[in-house]
Amino acid sequence: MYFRYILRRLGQTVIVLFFISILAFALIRIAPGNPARMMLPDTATEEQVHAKEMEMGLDKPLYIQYIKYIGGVLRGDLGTSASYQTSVGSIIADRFPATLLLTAATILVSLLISIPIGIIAGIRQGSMVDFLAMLFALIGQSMSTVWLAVMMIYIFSVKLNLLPALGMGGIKYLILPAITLGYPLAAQVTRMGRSGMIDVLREDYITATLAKGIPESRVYTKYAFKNALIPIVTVVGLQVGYFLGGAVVVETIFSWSGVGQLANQAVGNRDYALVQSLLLVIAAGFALVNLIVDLINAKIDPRITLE
Amino acid sequence: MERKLIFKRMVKSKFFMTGFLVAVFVVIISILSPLLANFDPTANALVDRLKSPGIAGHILGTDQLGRDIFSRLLMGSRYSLLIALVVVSLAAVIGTFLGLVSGYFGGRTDTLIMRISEIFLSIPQLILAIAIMAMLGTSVFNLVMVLVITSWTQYCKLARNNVLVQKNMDFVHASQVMGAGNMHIMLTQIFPNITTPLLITISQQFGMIIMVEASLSFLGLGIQQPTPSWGNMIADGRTYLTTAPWMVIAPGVALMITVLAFNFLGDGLRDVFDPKRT
Amino acid sequence: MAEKMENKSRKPLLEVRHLKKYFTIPRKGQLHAVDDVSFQVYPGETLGLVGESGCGKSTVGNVIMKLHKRTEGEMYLEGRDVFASDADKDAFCRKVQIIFLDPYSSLNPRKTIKDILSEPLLVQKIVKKGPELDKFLEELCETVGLSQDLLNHYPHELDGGMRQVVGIARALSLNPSFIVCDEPVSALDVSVQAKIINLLMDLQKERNLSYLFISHDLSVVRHISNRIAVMYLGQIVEMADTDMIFQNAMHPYTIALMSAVPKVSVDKKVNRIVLAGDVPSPMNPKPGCRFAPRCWMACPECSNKTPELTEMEPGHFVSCMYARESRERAKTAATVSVEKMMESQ
Amino acid sequence: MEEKLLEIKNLRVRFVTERATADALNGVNLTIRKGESLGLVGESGAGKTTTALASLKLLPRGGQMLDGEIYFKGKDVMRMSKRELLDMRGHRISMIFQNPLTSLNPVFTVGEQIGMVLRQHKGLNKKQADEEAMRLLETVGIAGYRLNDYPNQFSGGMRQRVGIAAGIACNPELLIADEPTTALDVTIQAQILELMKRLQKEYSTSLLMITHNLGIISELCEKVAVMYAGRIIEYGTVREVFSDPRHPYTRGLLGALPKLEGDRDRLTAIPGTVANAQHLPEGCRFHPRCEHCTEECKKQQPEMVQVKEEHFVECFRGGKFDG
Repeated sequence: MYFRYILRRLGQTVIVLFFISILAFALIRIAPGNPARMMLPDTATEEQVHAKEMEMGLDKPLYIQYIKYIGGVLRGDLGTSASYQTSVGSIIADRFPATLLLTAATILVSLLISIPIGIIAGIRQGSMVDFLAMLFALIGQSMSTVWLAVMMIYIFSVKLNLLPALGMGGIKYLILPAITLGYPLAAQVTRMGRSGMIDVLREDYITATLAKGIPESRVYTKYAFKNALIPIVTVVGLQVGYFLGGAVVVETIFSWSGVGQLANQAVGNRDYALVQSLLLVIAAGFALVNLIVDLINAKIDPRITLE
Repeated sequence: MERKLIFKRMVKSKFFMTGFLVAVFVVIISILSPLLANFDPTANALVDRLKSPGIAGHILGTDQLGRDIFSRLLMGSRYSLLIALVVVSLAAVIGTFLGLVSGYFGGRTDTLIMRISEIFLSIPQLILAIAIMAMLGTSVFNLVMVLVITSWTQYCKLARNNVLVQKNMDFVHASQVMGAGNMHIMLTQIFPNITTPLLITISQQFGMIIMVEASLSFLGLGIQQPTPSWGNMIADGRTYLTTAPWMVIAPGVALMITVLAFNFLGDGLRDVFDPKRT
Repeated sequence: MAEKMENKSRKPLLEVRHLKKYFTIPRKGQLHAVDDVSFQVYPGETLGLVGESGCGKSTVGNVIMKLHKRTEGEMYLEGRDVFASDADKDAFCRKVQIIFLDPYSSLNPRKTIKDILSEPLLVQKIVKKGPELDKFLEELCETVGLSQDLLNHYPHELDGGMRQVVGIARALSLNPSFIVCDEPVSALDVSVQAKIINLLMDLQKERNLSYLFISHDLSVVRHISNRIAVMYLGQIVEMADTDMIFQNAMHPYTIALMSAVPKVSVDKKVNRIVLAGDVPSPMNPKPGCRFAPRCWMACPECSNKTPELTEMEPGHFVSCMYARESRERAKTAATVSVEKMMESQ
Repeated sequence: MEEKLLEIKNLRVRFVTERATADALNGVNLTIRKGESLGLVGESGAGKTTTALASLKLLPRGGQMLDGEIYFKGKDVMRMSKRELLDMRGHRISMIFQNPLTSLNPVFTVGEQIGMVLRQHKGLNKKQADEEAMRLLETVGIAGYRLNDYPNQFSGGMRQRVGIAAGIACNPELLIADEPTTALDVTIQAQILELMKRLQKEYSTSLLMITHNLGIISELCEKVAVMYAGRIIEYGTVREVFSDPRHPYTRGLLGALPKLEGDRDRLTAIPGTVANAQHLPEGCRFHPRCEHCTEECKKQQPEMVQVKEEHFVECFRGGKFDG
């Protein structure tokens, strides 16, 4: 059952990736101006542009152009960056580990903090703990990444001089960007954990479990917890979208040389080949995260695979 | 639900009342901003650059070009709120309509609309916005369009999920068997029942759009200088963080308060209308 | 109460012939919700349609109301083909109406009772808004015994029984001659249920209404119906006059169903035939008798040959090859053992 | 007389919500003796489930016990220590819930949901609990190998059997069944009723059967208590109460029921609507609907009076109505 679900979900992911590739492909073509010129540095000569036009097959029908494009992508050929003058693939590969480190560490820490807070707030609905948790969550939800990032630097680097503001290095460098990036996610997860727990505790099966003489502490930590985890995992999947967007801002502000910073630089340099590929890579990463999230959810909730 | 009860809950809900009052305050301020601004927000005055708050009538100081931050803040609020208003209205109308149609008729229409919205949902909002803005170039029109394109799916999904529940309700069947048309049923029977979740989403999206717009403007892809926006004001101030922190703090606080107000409002509404609450 | 009708001499009001409704379930196949059902309902008569959940009884009602598209089959109202391309759809709406199971979901929570009751009149353009409509509603309220003060209230302010009265009033507002009653009392408490049943029966007498009364509750169906059709997995397995079916049930399913109902009696002896297993789903049914896998008198033959609905005595139709033996064999049929229960899974 | 197993004295429970205050129970007195099977009958909102949950000290959010005492085998439930309470729940008293679709946790296997009781109360380890759970499943007519299946893989009837298996796992002294067949089809209900009859014989457990279905009571129970608006208004042996109902409400209930045999007379509906727990009438709570109502009924709460050796009724007129 689970295996079949994995297959089905993989199939869906492939379809999503297909549509994303179409979107990335279309992006260059709906933009005003000559697509071939857009893929080249501003200094390119007419001959170079003409050669690029031929290479992209601009004289051929759109579907042939797409096949050429997707063929290249599948072979790992993402084109040449106009500003860096090297292959887009290698640039992205260079920057990728930094982003992976930042995002993975951030997600992990924010989940470890927010899930317990949310669950406890749900159990103690209406208490002071609950109110504070909700306040924490609402403020987090309302924190613009831009503002939070700059404030973090101002307080912890400029005023208190505790942590480095810019660049990469040891764990010290990770703290500020991680908090900035992780707080909104933690806020959403806290909310979901709370409302998930509240919903679960209203269910008949929880009353039934209590009526079986199982101690409350175990009902919460073992039985209700598993049910409450389902909406939490789902919301993490959805939030990763905002999260990746936030990474562009955070990496830019904290000079974290990852994929997000690269995206901002590419836009600034009008390096459209790079922008196009980054869109593809980030969306693919997002699709992958969603796949993992769904597989985890299906492991927790047997109803998903049974239906 | 009973109107009396809703009113009672509204008044009692701290989140709702705070959000509501602050949101109204912010909106009024931004409407009155031309009257309140005491300087021309775009006029450079290099002699007065980087003045700290309170000096020479500059309530919140000046920026690196000597422009009055208070006036820029007020004008920026107009842009932020107006863009959010236009974007949310357009996205809500388009998304809700498509969601209603999709859920009500089902079949191929549904599949088509759902596929399209899935594509948009499969790309992180800000990333897609950045890519499109980079390709199309920066203008207010493009900015609004990009924000609509990346946010209509929220309403579409919401409307569709609700319609799927509502259309199997017997009161909808009752309308069908008395010979009522589809439009009549969709608009008079189903729509009134999804206004509550819609209202909650709109209010939360309002805050969200303001934040996304700020991020885009910060990255130089939104509102362009010299037109003030909270996002590009923070971007400006970033380099002067050590010498003129007010350049960042003023727009940042304004941004936070505004977004917080709309989120409080949305959350309060959710709480007020929660059918499961006893 | 229910006088015997001389059906033969009269023309049916509504006739359904070989009605089929299949749902296509992705990756699973065809769900035969209604599979070749035929019956007639005569003016002023109540036909009870009884069966367990999933037997297709509500689907029959929904197809009649055109809430579902039929897969196959014909339907005639006063002799006219309802599915014909030139059929008058509005005329059908006015003649045929429905009362729903759930008095909560059948009334739009955002509308007042007045809105709800006037909707059919306005949609069908029978009256315009204004004093004419008010007078119409006044009469309607009087007919069903609804206080007019309630017109400005919202559904949630009414209790279940009152809501069901509103549902009945709405169905009556177009002055129909045929009403599908889809489990109208199943969600109600006993004391309220009696009130609604009495109201339905009074209205029938006053207005010579015909009912298709769909229910899972045998005793309610017995009380209100002139004739009864028993459904199992999308088919009618037995159909006869109410007294006939209760005194002389012939289909093994009907017999088991009747014995399954707990009776209010001081005498504790129950001779019950317990059916093993659950009602199977009507997904891609195999040929042969659909009841055979659960039947307490099934023979190997039953899973091969499909029984036809045959007239065993005048007006009594049964779809079982061993219908003549069933009553005799029921006396000795034993309760199923735990082992058999497990096998049937 | 056998030993008193569960004794409820003058139980009053109130639910306070934002909307209103509802008096769910208004002085319930009820006793269940060892080996007895008692049916608790009444319409929705009469307070049947609240009575059961209160006995386990499991009132839902917003529920307050205003007054009264509950004794389980002579011990005050409200003063029990945590350990005693846990030992009572699921071990001495177990409960079967109304809706089998919502009363089993969808993300745990049925084996876990039966096993948790055994591990908690019998100190079994995982393996022993599994073996015992398998045996219990077979007792209720489900193949043991389905131990590791999830609730969604079972039909409603089978899920209720799982609920029953968990209920009898520790061989409780009292089994509370809260409308166990209401959500099920008639033929499936018959299976469950037959199963419960068999278990009643095998386990000699006392039974509190909560239902609105008078037929089920007459099949499974010896004693019956009729509830209306949070009070027991008639109590006695099933034979007595059903053949000679004394309270006007019980009479109305029996008259309102369409029958499977005999003539099909017009049903006698009880006038008015079920008493609203938010605005209960003064005096006898049934008086606004009673055709024999007197001035006394409107002002005073009647006491339970004995009309026969095993038949009690809460009515001023003792259920004697001429004409």
